[in-house]
Amino acid sequence: MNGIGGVIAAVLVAGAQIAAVAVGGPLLVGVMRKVRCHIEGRVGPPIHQPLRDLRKLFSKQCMRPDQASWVFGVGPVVLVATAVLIAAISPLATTHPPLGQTADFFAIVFVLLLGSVALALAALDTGTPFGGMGSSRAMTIGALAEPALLVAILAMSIPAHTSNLPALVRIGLAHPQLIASPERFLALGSFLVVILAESGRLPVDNPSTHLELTMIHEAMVLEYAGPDLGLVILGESMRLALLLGLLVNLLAPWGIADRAGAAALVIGLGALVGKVVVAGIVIATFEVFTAKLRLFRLPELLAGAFVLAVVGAFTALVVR
Amino acid sequence: MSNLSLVITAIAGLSAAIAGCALPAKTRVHAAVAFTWGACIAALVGSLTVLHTGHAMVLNSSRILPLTGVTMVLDPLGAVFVVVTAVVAIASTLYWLGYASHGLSTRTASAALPIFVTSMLLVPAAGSVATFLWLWELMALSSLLLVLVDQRRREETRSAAQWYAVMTHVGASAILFALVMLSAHAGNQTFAAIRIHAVHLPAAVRNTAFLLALVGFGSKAGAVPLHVWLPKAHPEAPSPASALMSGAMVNLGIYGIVLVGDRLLGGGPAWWWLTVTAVGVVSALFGALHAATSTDLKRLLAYSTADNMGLVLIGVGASGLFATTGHPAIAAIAMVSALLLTVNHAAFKGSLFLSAGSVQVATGSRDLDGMGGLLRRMPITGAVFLVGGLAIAALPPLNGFVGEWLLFQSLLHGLPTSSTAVAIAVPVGVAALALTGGLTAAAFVKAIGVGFLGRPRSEGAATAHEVPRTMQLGAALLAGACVVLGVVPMIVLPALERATAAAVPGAPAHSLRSSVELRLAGLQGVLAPALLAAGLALAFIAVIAIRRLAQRRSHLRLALRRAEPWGCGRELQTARMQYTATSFAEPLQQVFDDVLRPDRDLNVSHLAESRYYTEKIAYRTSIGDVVEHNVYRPMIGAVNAWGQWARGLQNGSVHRYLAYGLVVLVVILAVIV
Amino acid sequence: MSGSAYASSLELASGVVLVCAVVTLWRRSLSAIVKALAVQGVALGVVALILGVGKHDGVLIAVACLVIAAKGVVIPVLLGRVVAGDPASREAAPIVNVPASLVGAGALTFLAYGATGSVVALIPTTAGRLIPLGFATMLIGYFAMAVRRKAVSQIVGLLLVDNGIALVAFLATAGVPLLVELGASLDVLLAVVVLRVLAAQMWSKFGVLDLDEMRELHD
Amino acid sequence: MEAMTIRSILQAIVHPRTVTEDLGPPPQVAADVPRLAGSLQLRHVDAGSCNGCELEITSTFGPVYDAERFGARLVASPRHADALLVTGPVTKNMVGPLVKTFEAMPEPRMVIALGDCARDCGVFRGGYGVEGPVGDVLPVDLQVPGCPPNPEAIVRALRGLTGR
Repeated sequence: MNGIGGVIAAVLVAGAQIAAVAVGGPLLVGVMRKVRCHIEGRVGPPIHQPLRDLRKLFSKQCMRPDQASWVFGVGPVVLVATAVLIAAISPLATTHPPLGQTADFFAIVFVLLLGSVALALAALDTGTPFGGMGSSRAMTIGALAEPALLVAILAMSIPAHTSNLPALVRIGLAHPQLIASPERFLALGSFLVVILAESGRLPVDNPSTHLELTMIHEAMVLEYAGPDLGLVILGESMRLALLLGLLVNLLAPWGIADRAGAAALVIGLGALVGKVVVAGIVIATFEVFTAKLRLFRLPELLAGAFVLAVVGAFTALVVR
Repeated sequence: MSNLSLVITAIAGLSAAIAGCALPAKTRVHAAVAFTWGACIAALVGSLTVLHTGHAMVLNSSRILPLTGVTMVLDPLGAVFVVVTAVVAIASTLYWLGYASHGLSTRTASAALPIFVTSMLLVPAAGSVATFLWLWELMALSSLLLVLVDQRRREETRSAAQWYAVMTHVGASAILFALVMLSAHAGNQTFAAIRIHAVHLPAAVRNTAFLLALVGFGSKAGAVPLHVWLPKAHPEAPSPASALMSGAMVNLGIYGIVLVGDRLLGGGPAWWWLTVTAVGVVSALFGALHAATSTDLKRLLAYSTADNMGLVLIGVGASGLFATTGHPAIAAIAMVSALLLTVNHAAFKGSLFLSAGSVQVATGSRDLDGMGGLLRRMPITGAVFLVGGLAIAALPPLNGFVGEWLLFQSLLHGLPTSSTAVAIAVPVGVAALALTGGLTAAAFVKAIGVGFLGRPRSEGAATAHEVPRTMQLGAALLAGACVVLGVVPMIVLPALERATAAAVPGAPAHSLRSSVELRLAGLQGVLAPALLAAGLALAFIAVIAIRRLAQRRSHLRLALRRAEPWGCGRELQTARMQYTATSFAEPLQQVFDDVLRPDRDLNVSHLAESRYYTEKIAYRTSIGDVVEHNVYRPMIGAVNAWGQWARGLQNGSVHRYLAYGLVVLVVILAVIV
Repeated sequence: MSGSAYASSLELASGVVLVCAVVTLWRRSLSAIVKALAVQGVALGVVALILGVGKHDGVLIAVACLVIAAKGVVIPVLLGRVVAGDPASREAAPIVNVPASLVGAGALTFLAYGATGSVVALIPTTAGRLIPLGFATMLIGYFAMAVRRKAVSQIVGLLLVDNGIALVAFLATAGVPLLVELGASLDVLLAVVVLRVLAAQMWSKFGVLDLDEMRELHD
Repeated sequence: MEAMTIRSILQAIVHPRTVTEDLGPPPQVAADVPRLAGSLQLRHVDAGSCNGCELEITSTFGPVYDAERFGARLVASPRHADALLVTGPVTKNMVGPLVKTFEAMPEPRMVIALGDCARDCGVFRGGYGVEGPVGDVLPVDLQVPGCPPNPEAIVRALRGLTGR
């Protein structure tokens, strides 16, 4: 598999994973919206509605604030680019993704952080109060979520002696007792809370709110129109799908392609889509029954996630 | 040949100083810069040969210093710091060429800066206690002169210089005690002799020496309880000087701790390194928190220096801890990560301070609340600050990320360990690393966003225009270093490994097999920064291409339209409606309220006629430094009170003085009886 | 001179020196104090003379004559001229009243004896036993300087200290080499001249020779 | 509603007993309407209405009429919107903000005048505070008569734009 053959295979795998995430992200959002509507007792938009919105957005006119610099335009592109890179190198459909050996969990988290920082900077460039408010709150929540995230990674990496993501998934596949261990559940619990915080879902932020003063993520993108807005929505949904994909593969890696080969890849993709859809449904159901937390109750939520991760880390230390 | 380089450095530096104060105003700065570059290049050549060959360079001559003679030993560990200082010095002096017309061309300044640079180049090369202390004092005094450069214009410069002078010399005296105590026991004041005798020193001496060195060098590095001078002195110093102080001088504090802790005393009990780690954690969190909530640009940078030095101290502490619990390989990686963090910090902090100086020159103020829209008006300085800000926030394509990744790996791989101290220290260290990263990211999004993006909030920012080319070039040089170190850290790592082998006892020579990737020897930790950067660039280009394709494919070709930003249909959208640095940091300030303890005062003035109608409401909030407020102010108060009481003794009556003499005489005689 | 006569005359002379020191503390009028100082100077010279004769040491005799001349005659005359110029020649109320200062002098003498116990043991000669007297004179002189207000009595106190030291020097070393004595005398002479000038200045500036006026200079 | 057990939630997800009415096939899309292909973002602006039309809009997007299933969605910012849903006669104070909101929308953009007030000031015609109908201020593409217009009419109008 080395040499040219290896490179082509790697490009194919990367392409498959990127396509899966690029199309799967909006579909996942559509599914979650559909589930909310069904529980609310209405039919709701079709699952592929987000794709329709994206197609329409890309054909609309692009608008920029008159005094904004080039950072405003670059923000959404960096957001999507980071999501594309992570989709290419992280173990979604296969445990041997291209550049897999460099897909360190720590590196992936910081590449995603680059995306959110780019968006926050672009929001500040608009020169409107909403941009400033959104980026200030997003960075505050990001800062408070970091400890929970990194200590969760630490907790998961201790028993596996590595923080390399494909290796973590491979070890999870090979030794199921590692997955059933308490530190994996505690770490993934705090990882889930961080995912909800980072992707702006309830209870941290209400994506479908119209009241600017309560927005966190939405306030940053009020200024985007047409293709920029399309990129932002695409980027956000890809990040959500990615993070859920990683969460699912760390929790239940069964079905992921362990060896090379097209058949295994297809099975892997199928398993990925299935698991992520189940996770999406669970989150959507949870969202229907919960309300948005006040901004200054969030530190308690994120501190709780941090404590979960620390307890996970200590159990990993003690149990080993 | 390489011993010669040290001599050339000294001579060039001296001649730069002489040129600085002798020549007339016009050519003074240029001559001083030329000679300083000569000194830096000589030092670079010397230290690079040492790093390449691996063995130290010794030079001693008893003629220069009267009593003790000068011994210079440049070993790989010192060489790393000399290289860093030289690069930052070259960039800062290049910046100084353009900056000179803004008040840094007086005789004292253009003599003090070269001396400051030369002394910092030679401190890591000092081989004996006397030489080290002599150069350390020279560095402290010349930097004090630089802080005092524009004290005539601003009063707080004088008080900052006072704080700086007092705290530097408290630290210097602690270092003096430690080194003198060690050399007394060793009977000979060269570091080599001290290292030999260090083994059979009594534990009490070793502990006190280490603690004194930690206090002395910790205050220089800005560790928290002793950091109070940093946010006062750095903003007041002229920009090239504050870039040198933050980029090079604080590193020497770290060099000192490693020198005394590892090189001279050859490691110590675990509690030493636990204290270093604890100080590192507290400094990191405290610095990051204050950086996130301060609105003065240079004060923000000064606090983030304390925060980065805290991270380095965590690395140093972790390396010592792992060395004591018997993991030399991981101890070596932790030390390499600490050194890499120091090198990275010098690069991005230097460029940040220089571009902050350019912003101050262009807009006339350092207050973030009055800036905005500078990226359009000062494109290159803005871009440099952007690169520096993203680097310090440890974001992937740049060098801050590689340092933090290495530190995280060393903490992680030290974990399955028997000793409970390590088991507790590592998760706490990781949590501190993470929260500091988050807070620094928030601080620098604020600095970049409020400072450079959006609309100008004051007249100064609106009329700002780009600074002269040499100033841009100086800052850009260091920003370029950030990018290069981020994408290809492998060029620096072999040198850092050789320095670690010199510092950490028992460290394997090659702890990182570094090719395109950073592969940790014997461990499962790999990172390929080059591939990551290439991937990002590729993805970036792909997304732009797809976006343009999608737009072209759509049936209506609509041109980009620039319009007034959407403000809920508000009639007048002014720059005052934007978020300022204070409001940006307000959520963080509220979350960490009890640590920051902001003092808020609200006074409502009512109309004369009736109390029901308020005439004016004034709200003012400011964040003081908690440590300064609760630790230093009471101490100063106590000293003043005691001084006041003592004044009473001297009330001018001759009799009282004679009586004192008599009483003392009588007491002594009584004692003899 | 026979042994006992030599010893008794020596004790007498040293006793006179100590008594004069106490007298300066006791008497309030400046002229009386200056006279006591003169007597003490002469007594000191006599002690030196006795020692010189006892040792048949020509140099010591010469020194004794010099001491009598300087301390017994020249300095008191100088001081007398200063006192003459000052109409309020009575010492103002000293800081410590007279009885208290006398008790103090007693305590100081007792202390002197205690402190010089080991020195006396060291020099078993008759002169050696008298050293505490010189020491006591010195302490009393110091006490006088600290207690008295007038410039002149300060000078007298200083001279008492000097005489005490000279006495101890004579008794302990059985004769002070000429050069040392000359040096010491020269210093004292210098001190007196300076104080004389200072007193004159004070006199012309404040009109009164009270040291408390000096306090205004402080703030 | 019976107790929300896990089984009943799963039941609701898989076989939802929705209350939404079936509103028949989509109407024919007019020629000059830009091709939105089933995705219509609306930005609602109340230019002085008595909130009668707002209540109808709420029930249009409620469970019974559920305009979302045809691809219509209310959004927070005109930048994200394709059509401006304007209710009520344009009062003097709302002229400026209404025009600003319209300016803030990217091309291709439409204006929907909802209710009689928007069409011809309805009962408020001649009021001292009324500037005029929406037509006087903005180019109106679609008008929905009724005071207030019932939700079927609104949904039919929206489906006319989305073509679903």
